Amino acid sequence: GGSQNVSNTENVTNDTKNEGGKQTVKIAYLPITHALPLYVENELGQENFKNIHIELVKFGSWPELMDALNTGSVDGASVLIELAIKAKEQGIDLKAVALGHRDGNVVVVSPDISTTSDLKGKTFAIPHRMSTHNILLYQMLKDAGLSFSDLDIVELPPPEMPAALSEGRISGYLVAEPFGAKAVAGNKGKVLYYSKDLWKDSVCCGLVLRGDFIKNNPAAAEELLKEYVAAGEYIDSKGEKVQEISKNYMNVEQNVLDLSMEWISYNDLKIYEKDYNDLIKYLVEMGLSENPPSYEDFVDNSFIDKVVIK
Amino acid sequence: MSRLRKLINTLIGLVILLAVWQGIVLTGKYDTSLLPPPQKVLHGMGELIENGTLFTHITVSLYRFFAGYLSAVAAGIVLGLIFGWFNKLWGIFDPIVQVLRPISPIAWFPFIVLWFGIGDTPAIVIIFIAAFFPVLLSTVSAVSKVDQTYLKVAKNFGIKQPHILTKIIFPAAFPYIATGLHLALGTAWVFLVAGEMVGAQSGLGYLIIDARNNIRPDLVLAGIIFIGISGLILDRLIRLLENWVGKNWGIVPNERGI
Amino acid sequence: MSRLRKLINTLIGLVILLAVWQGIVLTGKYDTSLLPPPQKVLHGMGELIENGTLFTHITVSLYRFFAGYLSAVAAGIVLGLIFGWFNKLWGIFDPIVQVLRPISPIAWFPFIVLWFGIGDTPAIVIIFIAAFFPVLLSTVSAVSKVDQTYLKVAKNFGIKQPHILTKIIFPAAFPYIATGLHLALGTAWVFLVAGEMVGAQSGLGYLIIDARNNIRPDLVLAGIIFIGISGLILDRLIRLLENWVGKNWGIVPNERGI
Amino acid sequence: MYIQVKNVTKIYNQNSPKASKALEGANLDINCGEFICLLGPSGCGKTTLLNLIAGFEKPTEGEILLDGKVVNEPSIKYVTIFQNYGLLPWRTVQGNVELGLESLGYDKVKIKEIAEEYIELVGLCEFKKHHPYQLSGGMQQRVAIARALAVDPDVIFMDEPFGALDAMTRMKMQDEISSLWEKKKKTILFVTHDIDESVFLADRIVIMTPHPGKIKSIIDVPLARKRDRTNPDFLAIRDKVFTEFEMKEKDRIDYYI
Amino acid sequence: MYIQVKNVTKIYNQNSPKASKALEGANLDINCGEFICLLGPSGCGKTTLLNLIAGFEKPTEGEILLDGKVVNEPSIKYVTIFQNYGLLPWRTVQGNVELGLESLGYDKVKIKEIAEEYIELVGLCEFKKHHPYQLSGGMQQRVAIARALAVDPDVIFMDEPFGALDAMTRMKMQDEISSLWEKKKKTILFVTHDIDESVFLADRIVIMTPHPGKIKSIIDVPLARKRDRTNPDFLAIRDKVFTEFEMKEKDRIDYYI
Ligand SMILES: Nc1ncnc2c1ncn2[C@@H]1O[C@H](COP(=O)(O)OP(=O)(O)OP(=O)(O)O)[C@@H](O)[C@H]1O
Ligand SMILES: Nc1ncnc2c1ncn2[C@@H]1O[C@H](COP(=O)(O)OP(=O)(O)OP(=O)(O)O)[C@@H](O)[C@H]1O
Ligand SMILES: [Mg+2]
Ligand SMILES: [Mg+2]
Repeated sequence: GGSQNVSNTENVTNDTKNEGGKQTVKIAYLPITHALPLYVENELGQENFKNIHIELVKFGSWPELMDALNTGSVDGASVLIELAIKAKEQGIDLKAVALGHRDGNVVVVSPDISTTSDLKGKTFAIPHRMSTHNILLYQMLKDAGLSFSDLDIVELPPPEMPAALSEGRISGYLVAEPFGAKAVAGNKGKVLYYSKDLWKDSVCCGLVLRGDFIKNNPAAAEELLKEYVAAGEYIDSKGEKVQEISKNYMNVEQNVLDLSMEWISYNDLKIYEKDYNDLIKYLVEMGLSENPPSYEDFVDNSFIDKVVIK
Repeated sequence: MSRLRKLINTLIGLVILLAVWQGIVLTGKYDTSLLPPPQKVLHGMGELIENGTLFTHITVSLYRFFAGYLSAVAAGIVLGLIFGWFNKLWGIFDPIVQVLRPISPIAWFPFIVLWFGIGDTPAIVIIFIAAFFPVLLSTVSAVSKVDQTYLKVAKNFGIKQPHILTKIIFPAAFPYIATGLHLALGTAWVFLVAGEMVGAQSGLGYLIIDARNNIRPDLVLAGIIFIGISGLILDRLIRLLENWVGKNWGIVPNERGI
Repeated sequence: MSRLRKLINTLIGLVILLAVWQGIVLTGKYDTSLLPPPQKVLHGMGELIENGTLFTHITVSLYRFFAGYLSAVAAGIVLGLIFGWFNKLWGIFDPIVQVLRPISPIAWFPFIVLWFGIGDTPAIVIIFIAAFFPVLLSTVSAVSKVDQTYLKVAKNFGIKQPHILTKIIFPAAFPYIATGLHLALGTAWVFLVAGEMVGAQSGLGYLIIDARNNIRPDLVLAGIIFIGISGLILDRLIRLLENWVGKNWGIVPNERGI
Repeated sequence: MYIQVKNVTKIYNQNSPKASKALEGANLDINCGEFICLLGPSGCGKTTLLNLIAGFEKPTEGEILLDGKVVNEPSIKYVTIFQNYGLLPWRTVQGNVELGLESLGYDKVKIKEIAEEYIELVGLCEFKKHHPYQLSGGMQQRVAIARALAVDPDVIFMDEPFGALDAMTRMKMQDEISSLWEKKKKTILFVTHDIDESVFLADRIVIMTPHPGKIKSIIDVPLARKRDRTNPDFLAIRDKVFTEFEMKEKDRIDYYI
Repeated sequence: MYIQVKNVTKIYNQNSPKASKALEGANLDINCGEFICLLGPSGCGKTTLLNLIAGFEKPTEGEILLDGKVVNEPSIKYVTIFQNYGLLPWRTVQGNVELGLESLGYDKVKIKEIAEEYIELVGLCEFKKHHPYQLSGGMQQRVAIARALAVDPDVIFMDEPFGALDAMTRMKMQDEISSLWEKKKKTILFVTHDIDESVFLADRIVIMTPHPGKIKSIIDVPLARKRDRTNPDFLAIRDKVFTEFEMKEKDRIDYYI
């Protein structure tokens, strides 16, 4: 299982080093379904690389992952796009080159909740404010004519959410997978909304690379993207090894995994301007960002365009 | 004179710290959006003070801290007195405590949420855990170190339980317990940040985590400074308690400063 | 006899712990997928031992721990001796240390990653930070508590620096320093989990965090148990050191057990 | 006989490899109101004998009777003053003197009254609100004496009470305890290893020797009170005690200094 | 005169509110090879005077000459034996005795040789690998003496060296130091508050009184060695010292016990 994965390449440094003449590209991730293309790429795409070798660096939570990305300890990451936007806004040179997935977030609520308005006055958890989950929640409340002040919103580490729901500490949550599926599969919660119902083509996790990496290694970035996109397509085509790979990276029960895979898709991982601008609009409207980077500044489609058009 | 000296020393220390910090920033080796210069942090601190959130954060944190710390003190002392007195019982619980003690409160997160939910309680529980073991262990060892003469005196003068515990053991052990309280205070305060990671929406620890999420290293540093200063003040306060104990218990005030 | 007694006590303690745990599970109040029963955790432990990953986790963690702890010990003792001897210098650095000390290593994460990257180094640095302050402070206070008589003897017998430091101050202060080392060991071990949060791909702390992210409370508990037991063993080892010091330094072995 | 020590042997940690015989075959009879000094070098079992009579320890062999009853446990009727006074440092002088009275069931006013009476007796009125550490060794000793006397015991046991005082202060305290004894006529068992002190204080001196602890001989001190340390009769008895020790100890003492 | 104390006054913490006059106008001349005892109750400035002569403190007024030179700092030629022996607990007996020799620049073999010679002198051969805590008080004291003698000093200062020993051991040690002195003929300054001890040891007894510390008088002890504590001449001088104290101290002593 993933938790038993012991990497022997422990010394991760700022410099991209060479392994067997290939350039090592370090990509940070959290063990969630949203980073599945990375796992598949790492397992299946590795042999197709000519000049690079990717090394995945697992993190326990977003803040540490962002610390590593911001300081250049890794070359890129599959990360909540909002966090990358925020970092960019603060002056850190990052570029989003692809999505992590499409859709796949669900609003999980306890069995006694059947509509949004039932959540009034209840406690509801999101991973933190700078997330698509917060925006989805915002939209959901707006649809029901409610606002944040009608709920008690808490920011909670995702792994604690299923337990919190199960114990009735919260009445619902909205978070990356497979934490939503965990509660649903265990019959502790049910799906109130799918993200696509709330915000079509929502942008959630993205593959983000450091600007200096792209500038200095455009060819590497292109190779990376090529296999990344291929991995996404492989997953969506229900490739036979997907099950096994995902079990290796996320040590969760089979039924949980199956469920979360039902909600998510990985084809067409390009970040479109409209979707990005929707996101920006939300961020500004919700006061989460004052001066978000423009599409041109932040999104770099040059690689994905090359590899997809091929 | 000595007060003035101390103030001057503190100021010199502060200046050195700021100079080193500014120096590192000036080398230009690190992006200022990752390592902000002092004035930016000062500005951030000002911001927090002005909009009044700092006050809320500090009061909330202090509330949680004292709730956790004081209940740990109460539980630790009571259990410590019992275990210290009933040696055999301690023989059984000692191994349990010794195995539980070295475990980071962070590791307990999943179970803390399971049992205590989110918000104030887990923060209080984590601070409780951090403070409980030092208090318990120092109380047990304090009781075991109580001068046998006092017990003999008590026996001689016909003092019976529970008075032996209240009139003799507890006061005799208290100076050592107070050292344990001091130690526990420091340890517990360090875990404030960890405690406020589980669903807290305010507090100094939350402030830091939130600043991290918003990639605002200036606010992280501001939070660090506030935590450091508050910790220092708490430390001085408990040192006053210790000195008071020393004075009223007939011991030379200890200068260990641990 | 006494060894046997201890073993029996430990076993009784273990049985009680398991009984309580099993009891809570049996109430059915908590889902077993959130609070696994002992046998499931035992199974998880077995799994880790069998596939050999446990051994790797432990060695990696111990390597990081000792790298951080031992360098903190070296730095803390050397600086402590210097600060303890040059009182004026300490007057200036004391406030800095007192403000830095109560800050959680977690709060330093953004800067630790900035300066030390990810992987082994930040873990070592965090353990270093956790161990450094107790060692430093206990050394400074140990030096300040060195019996003036020893210094007078040194002066009388014409002993000059650096021999006063090596022949008198250090050995005279060492028993207190050893207590500081014990304290620091416990504190530092607790921060192993925090240390292994920054990009580490192995280690006991990583094991716990990863199990938590994978919602595998059985493995979290297995990790907790391994950490607790390793911490206990480390504690016993340093206690041996302390007793050795006590014996060779002519002090009654201290039973504080803090 | 008021106190009877009948063929008492005490072995610590019996049935263990580190068993040690602290006292062997001790026989001693003490009259009511007598002032007895136990005199001997370190390790000769003085404290052990005292603890046995006071009830803190049980004899391994033999029997001890106090006022006709076998001694089983300490009692407030027989108060011990310990080597380091045994004052509670967290209580004031007044609080310390009140300690024994509290378990006698008096009401608060009475307790305060009695305590003050005894504090006055030892001349510490001014210091009754002080803590022990604020007092000199001699004053602390007087507090311990006041505390013991306050519960009006029949016997007072004192274990090297003046051991920590300097020689001058010590003499002063010897004067005081001597005149207190004359006033109150308690039975006193007093441990010391100072020959002059024993001659100055005792009605009878019990001379003990170590390895194992034994009562070697008992010397009468038929001197009138108040005694003069430079008086020839005093010196004659002092001489006698000296001889008693120097005779057999001389060649042995080398080994356990 | 070998040691000259000229009108020496010592005030601690001068120019501060807690200034205290520890010694006032002390005058004292000591011959080479003399055994001098400083005798007086606690706080009379004995330790202060000793520290001044040994160079650990500087006089506030007056001057101290040692062998014709003004004393400024301690020197290995004048060794002090401290109240609690000042042994380094982490060194063995041998290591402690070697301590002073190490800074005299001898080579290792020589150091070991000398140390062993002096350990033998005080009869501790068997214990040379022991640590101080494994020794009795008397044995520790002998280690301190061996350590002091090993560096072959001209003067030895001893501050209540036998204060922590029980009375019997104390007498034995007095015998020993007395015969060592006769053998080595060092100048010795010996602080004590035990009258018998000073009469037994000293060529001259310097009697001091407190509030503030002063030299009250100096008593010659023209007794032959080895002295007998029960000899009438001995007792006569003891008597004289007693009188010296009891005359003026009697009414005062109450206040500082
Ligand atoms: N609790 C104890 N356990 C074991 N041995 C003991 C105990 N108390 C005393 N002893 C031993 O018994 C012997 C007599 O001790 P005791 O304390 O009665 O002597 P003492 O005459 O009072 O000596 P001192 O003058 O040093 O107080 C000593 O050898 C001592 O080591
Ligand atoms: N370092 C010091 N600072 C301030 N006052 C001191 C110091 N050393 C001694 N004194 C004071 O000077 C006086 C004389 O002290 P000193 O130690 O010389 O007396 P002593 O005769 O050696 O007494 P004792 O028999 O108790 O050792 C005392 O009042 C003491 O409080
Ligand atoms: Mg005794
Ligand atoms: Mg003195």
